[in-house]
Amino acid sequence: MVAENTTDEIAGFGGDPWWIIAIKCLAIFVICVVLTLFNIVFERKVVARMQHRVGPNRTGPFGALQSLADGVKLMFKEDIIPKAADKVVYILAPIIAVIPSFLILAVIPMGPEVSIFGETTRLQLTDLPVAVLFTLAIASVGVYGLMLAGWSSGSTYPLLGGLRSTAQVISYELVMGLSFVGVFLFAGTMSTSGIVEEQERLWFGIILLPSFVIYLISMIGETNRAPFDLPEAEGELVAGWGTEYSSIKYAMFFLAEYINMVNVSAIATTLFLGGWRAPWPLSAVNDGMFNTGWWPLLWFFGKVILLIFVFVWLRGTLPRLRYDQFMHFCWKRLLPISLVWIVLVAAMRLAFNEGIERNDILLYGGIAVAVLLVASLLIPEKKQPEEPEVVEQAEFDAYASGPHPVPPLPGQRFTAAPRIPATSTASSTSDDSPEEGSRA
Amino acid sequence: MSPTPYLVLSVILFSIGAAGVLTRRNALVAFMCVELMLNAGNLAFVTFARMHGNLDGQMVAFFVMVVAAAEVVVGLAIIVTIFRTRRSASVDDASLLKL
Amino acid sequence: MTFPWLTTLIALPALGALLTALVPSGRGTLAKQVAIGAALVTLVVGALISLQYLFDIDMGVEAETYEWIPEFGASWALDVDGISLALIALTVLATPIVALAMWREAEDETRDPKAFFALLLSVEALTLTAFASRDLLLFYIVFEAMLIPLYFMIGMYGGPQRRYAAVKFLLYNLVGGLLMLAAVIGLYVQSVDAGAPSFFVPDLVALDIDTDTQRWLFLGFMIAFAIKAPLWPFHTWLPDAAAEATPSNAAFLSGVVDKVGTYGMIALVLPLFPDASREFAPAIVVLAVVSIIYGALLAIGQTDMKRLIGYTSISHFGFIVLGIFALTGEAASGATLYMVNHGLSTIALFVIVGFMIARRGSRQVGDFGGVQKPAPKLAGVFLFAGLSGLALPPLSTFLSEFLVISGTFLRYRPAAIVATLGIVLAALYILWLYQRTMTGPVRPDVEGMADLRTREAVVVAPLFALILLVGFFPKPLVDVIDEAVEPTIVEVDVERPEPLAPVAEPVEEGTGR
Amino acid sequence: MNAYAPILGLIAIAAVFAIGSIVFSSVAGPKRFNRVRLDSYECGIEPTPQPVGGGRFPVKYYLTAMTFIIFDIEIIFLYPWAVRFDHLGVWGFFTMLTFIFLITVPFVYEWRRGGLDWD
Amino acid sequence: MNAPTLEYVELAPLITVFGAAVVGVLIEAFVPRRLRHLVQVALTLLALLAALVQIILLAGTELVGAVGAVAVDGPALFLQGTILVLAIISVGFFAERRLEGGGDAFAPAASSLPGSEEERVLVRQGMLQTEVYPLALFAVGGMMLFPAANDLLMLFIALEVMSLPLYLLCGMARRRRLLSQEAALKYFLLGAFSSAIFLFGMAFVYGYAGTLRFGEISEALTANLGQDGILLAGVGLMAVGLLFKVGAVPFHSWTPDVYQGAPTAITGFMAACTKLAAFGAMVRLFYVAFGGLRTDWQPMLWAVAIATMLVGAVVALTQTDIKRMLAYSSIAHAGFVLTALVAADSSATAAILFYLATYGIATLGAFAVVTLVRDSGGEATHLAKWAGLGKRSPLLAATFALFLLAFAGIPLTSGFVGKLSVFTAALDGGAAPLVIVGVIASAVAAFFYVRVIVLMFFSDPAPEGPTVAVPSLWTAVGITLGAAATLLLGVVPGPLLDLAQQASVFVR
Repeated sequence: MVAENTTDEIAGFGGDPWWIIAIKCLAIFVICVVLTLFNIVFERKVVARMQHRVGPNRTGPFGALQSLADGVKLMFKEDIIPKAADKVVYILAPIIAVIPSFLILAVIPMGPEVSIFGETTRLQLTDLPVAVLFTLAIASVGVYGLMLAGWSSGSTYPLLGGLRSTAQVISYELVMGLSFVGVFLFAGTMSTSGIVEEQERLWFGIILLPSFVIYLISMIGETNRAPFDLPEAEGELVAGWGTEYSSIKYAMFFLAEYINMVNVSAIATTLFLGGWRAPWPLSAVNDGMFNTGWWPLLWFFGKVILLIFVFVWLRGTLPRLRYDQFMHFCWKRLLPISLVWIVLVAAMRLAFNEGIERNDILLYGGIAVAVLLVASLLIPEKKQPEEPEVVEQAEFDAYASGPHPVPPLPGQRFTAAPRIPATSTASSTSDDSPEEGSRA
Repeated sequence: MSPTPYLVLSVILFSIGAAGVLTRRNALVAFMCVELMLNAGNLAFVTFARMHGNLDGQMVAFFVMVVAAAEVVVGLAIIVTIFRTRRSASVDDASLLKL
Repeated sequence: MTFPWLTTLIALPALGALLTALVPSGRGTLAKQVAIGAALVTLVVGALISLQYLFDIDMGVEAETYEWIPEFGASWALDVDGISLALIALTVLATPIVALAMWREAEDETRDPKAFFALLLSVEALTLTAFASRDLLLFYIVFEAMLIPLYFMIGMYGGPQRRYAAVKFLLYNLVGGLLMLAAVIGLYVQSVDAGAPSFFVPDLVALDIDTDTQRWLFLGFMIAFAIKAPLWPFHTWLPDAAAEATPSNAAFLSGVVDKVGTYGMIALVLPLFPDASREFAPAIVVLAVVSIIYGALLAIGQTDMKRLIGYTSISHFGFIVLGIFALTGEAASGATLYMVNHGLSTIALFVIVGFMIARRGSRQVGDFGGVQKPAPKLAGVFLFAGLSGLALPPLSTFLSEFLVISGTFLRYRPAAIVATLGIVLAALYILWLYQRTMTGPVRPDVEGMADLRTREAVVVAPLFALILLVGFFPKPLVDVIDEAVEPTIVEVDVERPEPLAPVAEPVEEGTGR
Repeated sequence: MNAYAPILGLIAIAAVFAIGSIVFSSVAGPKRFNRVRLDSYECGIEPTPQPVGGGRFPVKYYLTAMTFIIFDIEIIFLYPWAVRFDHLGVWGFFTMLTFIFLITVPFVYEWRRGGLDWD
Repeated sequence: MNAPTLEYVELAPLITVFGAAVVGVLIEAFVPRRLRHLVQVALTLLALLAALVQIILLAGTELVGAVGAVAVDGPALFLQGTILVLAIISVGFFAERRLEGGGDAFAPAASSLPGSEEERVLVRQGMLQTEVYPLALFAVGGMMLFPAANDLLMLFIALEVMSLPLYLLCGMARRRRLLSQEAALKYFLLGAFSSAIFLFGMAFVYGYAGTLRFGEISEALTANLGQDGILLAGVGLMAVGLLFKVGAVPFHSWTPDVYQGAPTAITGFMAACTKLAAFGAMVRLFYVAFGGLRTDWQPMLWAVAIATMLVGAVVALTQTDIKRMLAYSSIAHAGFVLTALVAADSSATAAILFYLATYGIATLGAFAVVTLVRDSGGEATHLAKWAGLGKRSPLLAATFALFLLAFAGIPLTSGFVGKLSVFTAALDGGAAPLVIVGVIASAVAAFFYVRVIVLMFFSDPAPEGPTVAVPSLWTAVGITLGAAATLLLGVVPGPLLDLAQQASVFVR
C-alpha cells in the first residue's frame, strides 16, 4: 500500500494570499466575540421570556449591550489568586480554555467561493483532510482548561468540578465521536468542505437522524450546558471549577463556554444540516441562487443561531440531571445505541454498495429487527442485583438504645413483636453476634 | 520534506520520557513518561513511513495507540489499587521489595 | 543376541536400590536383607563375568551398545577390559561387605536405615556403570550422578560435622564435574567438527585433536579426576568426608567410588589426550609425589582415626596417579592393581576402625589403648589390615606398590625415590597407630571391650582372603590388566624406556597417535 | 502555503487576546488583598484546602477515564474505516464488526460488573 | 481492494485460545458468581487442551500466515505446544483450593482493600477470583503469538498481549497484598518502559529497512550492508526490550521483586512460560531478521550472557527467600540460554528449544512445591523455615531437591541434558569462553541449590516450622508431572531432543 495522496492540501485551500488569511482570521475572531456577546443577551432574553420576565433591557437598545458592559466591568475587577492555588497553572488555565475555542471555526465552511477585493476565495479559513478530527482534537484541548482550573485552585469544590467536567466531557465526546462515524460513512471524507459538498442532495441530519439526535445530546454534554451543567452545579459545587476564579479570568471561561456553544452548533450545521446550503425550498429558488455569493452566510448563521436557541430552550425547560443518571445516560444508553446504529448504517450502506435490492434489505432488516425485539422481550426487565448483598438482616430492636423506640436503619428488619424494653437489655446490639463469634 | 527534524524531535521526546521514568519517583508521572516514549516511537514510525512512502509505519502507529491505551488501563488499575491500599503513589514508598 | 551381562550387572543393584526403598518403613531388617541380597546377587553375576576374563571361560559376555540419545550420538555402550574388570570386581565384592559392615551403623540415627542401603546400592550401580561405560556422556552422567546419593549418605548419616563434610564433598566434586562437562562438550564438538558427532570413546580416541585443544580438554578432565581421586592440592574434601561419614561409608567412598577418578585417568585421559598427557605428565608426577608424602605426613599427625585413614588414602592415591602418569607399562599395571588392592586394604581398615568406634563411641586415637588385651582378635585383624596398608610383602599391596615404583623409576628416578620415602612413612603411621591404640596399658574405658563378633568376622574374612590371594597368586589379574594397559600406554606413544636404562628424553612430537 | 498556517495565525490572535486581557485586567483591577480574601472558598467555618494536585478522588473517575480511552481508540479505528468504507467492501465490514464486538465484550463485562454505576 | 486471507486452520490454536479468553470475559459478565469458578476452569482447560491438540495436528507445517505476520513453523509450534502444556499445569495450580481453606491463591476481588469489610464479606462467602482465568488465557495467547510473530508489529503486539495480563496477575495475591501490588507496579513500570524502548528500536529498524517483515528486513540487511548506525541503534534497543523480558542482566532488576511478590502459582507460570515465549521471539528475531548482522550483535550478547550468568548465580548466593533465590536462579538460566543464542549455530535453536522446555517444567514444579510449604502467614518462603523439611515431609523435600538438582544441571535430570545441549551449541559456535563462564556460574549456582538441600535434609526442623499442606489433585498431579518429566527427560531425552531438532528450522 502506498499513500495515494501524500499532500496535506485540499484543492482550493492554501492558495490564499496572506492578507486574505489575515482578514479571515480577524473575521473569525470577531465572529466569535460578537456572537458571544450576542448569545449572552439572547439567552437572557429568551429565558426571561420563557419565565414571563423581561430580561436585560437597560444597557443599549433592548439591553443589547448588557454583556459588553458586563465584560468590561469584569475586566476592571480585582484579580484574586488564592494562596492555596498553584499560581502558574491557575493563570494558564483560562488561557488554555479560551484559545482552542477560537480555533474550531477555522475549519468550518461558512459559504462557497466569494470574491474579496478581487481575490476569489472560500468563506472558510482553511480545510484539512482530517478537519473533523481536528475539531475533536481542539475541543479536547479545551477540556484541559477546565480540568486544570479545578486542579490548580487548591480547593475542594473546584477540584470536584474539574473532575466532573473532565469525566463528563470525555464521556460525551465519545458519543459525539461515534455520531460522526455515520457521516463519514456517507461522505467518504473528513474534510468539512467535502462533507458539505456531499450534502447537496440531502442533509445528513435527515438520513442519519439518530446520529444527529445523538450529536445534539452530546454537544450539550460536551459544552457543560444545562441540563448537563453538573460541573458548575451551583446547588452542589458553588460554581464548580470556577469557584476560585474572579475578574477577567472568570470571564475567559465564560467566553470559552459560549464560543464552544457556537462551535458545536457550527459543527452540527456543517455535518448534519447541510452547512451553508440554503434549506430545501429556498435552495431550489432561481437555480440555486441562494447557494452562491454571500447568501450562504445567512443560512449558516441562521442555522447556528437556531441551534443556540435550542441550547437556551433546553436550559429554560429542563431541570439539571443527577450526576449518576447523567453518566448512566451516556454510558448505558447513548453509547450502545451509537454502536448499534453505526453497525446498522454500515450494513445498509454495504448492502447498497453490493447492489442488494432495497426490498430485500427491508425484508431481512425487518426480520432482524423483529428477532431482536422478541429477544429483547426475553431479557428480564430489571436484573436483580447479581450478588445479593450479604448484609445479614439484623433483627431490629427498636428499644435497644433506650426507653424510646427508634426507626430501623437500612438493612435492619423491624421485628413484629417489640420486646419489653426493660427486660431485654441483654440482646442489645445485634442478634447475629454469636454467629460472628463462631466464624471468627 | 526532510525527516530529520521529526526524528530529532522523536529522539528528544524519547529521551525526556526515558529520563523521566528513571528519575521521577511518582508512579503516575513515571507512567506518563512511558507513554511519552511510546508516542516518540509513534512519531518516528510515522516519519519513517513518510520517508519510505509506505503505510506500514502509520499502521504501526495505530496499533501502538491501542497498546498504549491498554497499557494506560492496566497501569492505572495497578497504580490506583496500590494508591488505595497504601495511600501513596510514590515509587519509593513501594519499598517492601528490596534486594 | 546374547545375554546382556553387563546391563544386568548394573541393573541388579539399581533394582535392589528400588526394592530396598520400597520396603515399608519400620521394617529395617527386611530392608537390609533385601539390600544385601541384591548386593550378593550382583556379586555372583560379577564373579561370572570375571570368570571369562580371568580364566578364559566363555560366559558370553560381550560389549553392549544400545542407542540412547541419537541426537548427540550418545549410546548405552558397555564393555569390559582388564582395567574395568579389576575395578568392577572390586566394586561388586566391596558392596556386600560394606553393606554387612554397616549393618548397625545407620541404626542409631532417627532415620530409616533403608534409605542408607538404597543409596549404597544406587551408588554401586552408578559406579559399575562408570567402570563399564564406553560412552563418554554416559560416563560423565554417572560420574556426576553418583555424587548425589553419596552426598546424602554422608550428609544424613555420620558424625556431627557431616553437613559441612557433605557440602564440601559435593561442591568440590561438582566443580570438577562441571569443568569436565566443559571438556566433554569440547571433545564432542571436536567430533562434530570432524563430521561424526559421537560420544563413543573409541570414536573419540580416533579423533585427531590438535595439541592446543588437547591441553585444555586434558585440564578439564584431569581436574575433575584429580578431585575425585584426591590428588594434592584438590584433596581437602576427603579427610572431612572420611572423618564424618560412617566408617563403612567412608570405606566405600575411598575404597571404591574414588577409583572412578583414577580409572578415568588411565582409561580416558591417557588414550583421549595422548599429547597433552605426555606434556603434563611431569607436573602430575610431581603432584602425585607431593600427595604421597603430604598424605603420609598428615596421617602421622592425626588424632582422629578415620581422618588418619583418609590421609593414608591420599597418600595411596598419590601412588596410583604416579603409576598412571609414569607412562610405563609396569607402572600403569601396578597402578591398576594398586586400585584394587588399595580398595581392599582401605575397606578393611575403615571397617575395622568402625568396629572399634562402635564399641568405644569415639574416633580419637587417644581414647584407645591396650585394646589387644580385652580384644585380641580385633587387634589381630587390625594389624593385618594395617600391614596390608603399608604394603608388606607378600600381601597384595606390596606387588602393586613395587610395580608402580619400579615402573616410575625407569622414567622419573627422583620421583620414585621420593615415593619410596612414602613407604617408610606408611610404616610409621600404621605401626604407630597400632601401638597407640592396641598396645600399652589397658585404658579403663576399653577394659570390657568385646572381641570380634561373627558378623564382623564374616565381613573381614573375604577381604583378608583376597588380600592374601592376590598377593600370592596375582597372575591372572595382572595378565588381564597388562593386556588392557599395554595399548593405552602405546596410545600415549611414549617410547618404552629400557629397563634400568638412563631416563629417556621425552620423545619428539608424536604423529598424533 | 501550508493548510495549517492560517490556524497558527488564529492561535496567535487568540493568544494575544487572552494574555492581553489577563495582563490588562491585572493592571487595571484594584488590588486590595487581605488574608480572608486569599483563602480558599468553602462553606465550612474552617476552610480545609485541598493540597494542590493532591487529594483523593473517587476511583470512578479513573474508571471512566479508562473506559474512555478504550472507546477513543475504537473511534480512531472507526474513522478511517468509515471514510474508506466503500473501498473496503464486505471484508472491511465484517472485520470492523469483529472489532466492535471485541470492544463490546469488555464493555459488557464492565457494565455487568457494576463498573458503570455511579453511586 | 483485495481482502487479505487468513489461514484459519493454521492459526486455529491461537484463535482458540484468544476466543476462549473472550468467552471467559463474557462468562465473568453473565454467569452467576457461584458457578463462575467451575465454568472458567473448565473452559480454560478445554481451550488449552483443544489448542494443544490442534498444535499436534499441525506438526510439520511450515508457512507464513496472516499476510506474513505470523509464522507457523517448527520453533513456533514447538514453543506453543510447550507453553500450552505448561499453561495447562499452571491452570491446575491456579485452581488449587485446598491450601487456603477453600480459597485459592488470589484475592477474591483484586481491587478491594486488604482487610476491608468488602473483602471480609467476600472471603466469608467463599468467593473466588475468577478473572484470573481469562487473563491467563490472554497471556497464554500472547505467549503463543510471541515466538510465532514474523513481523515487527506482531512482535510488539504479542509482547504486550503477553505482558499486560501478567502485570495484573502479579497483583492479585490473597496474602501479602501490598507486596503483591508492589510487584505488579514494579513489573508494570519496568515492563512498560522496556516495551517503549523496544518500540523505539523497532521504529529505527523499520526506518532502516522500510518494512516490518522479518524476511524482508533480512533482505534489506544484505542488500545495503553496513550502512549506518540507525540500524544498530534499532537492534540494540529492541534487544534491550527482549532482554528485559527474559530477565537478563542488566535488565533483570524486576525479576526477584516480581517473583517474590506475585502469587506463587503466577510466579511459576510467569517464570516458565514468559521465558519460553521471550526466548522464542528473540531467537526468531535475531536469526531470521538480524541474521546478517550477526557480527554486530554477537559481542553485545556475549557481554550480556556473561553478566547474566555471573550476576544471577552470585547474587542468588545471598538470598534468604526461596522465591527470590529461584528468581536469581532463573536469571542465571537466562544466561545459559543466551550462550546458545550467541552461538547462532545451526544446532543452537534446537538446544534452546530443549533447554526452555525442560527448564520450564522444572520451574513450574519448583514453584508449585513452594506453595505447599506453609505456616500461619501463608507460604513460608523464608529459607530458614525450610530447615528440616526432609524429615517432616521426605517426599516433598525429595521432589524439590530433584528440581533443584535439575536447575543445577546434575546428570540424570533434564537440566543436565539441557545444559549439555546449550553448551554444546555454544562451543560449536565458537563461544568457548562463554562456556567456561557458564561452567563457573553453574558451579556457583550449584552451591546455593545444594545449600537448600542441606537445609532441608541435614538440619533439624524448627519447632514452630511450617507445615506441608496436603494439596488437592490439581497441584499433586502438576508436581508429579513436573518431577516425572524432569527425571524422564534426564534419562531418556532422545525423543524430545529429536523433536526439538526437527522443529528447529525457521520458515522465512
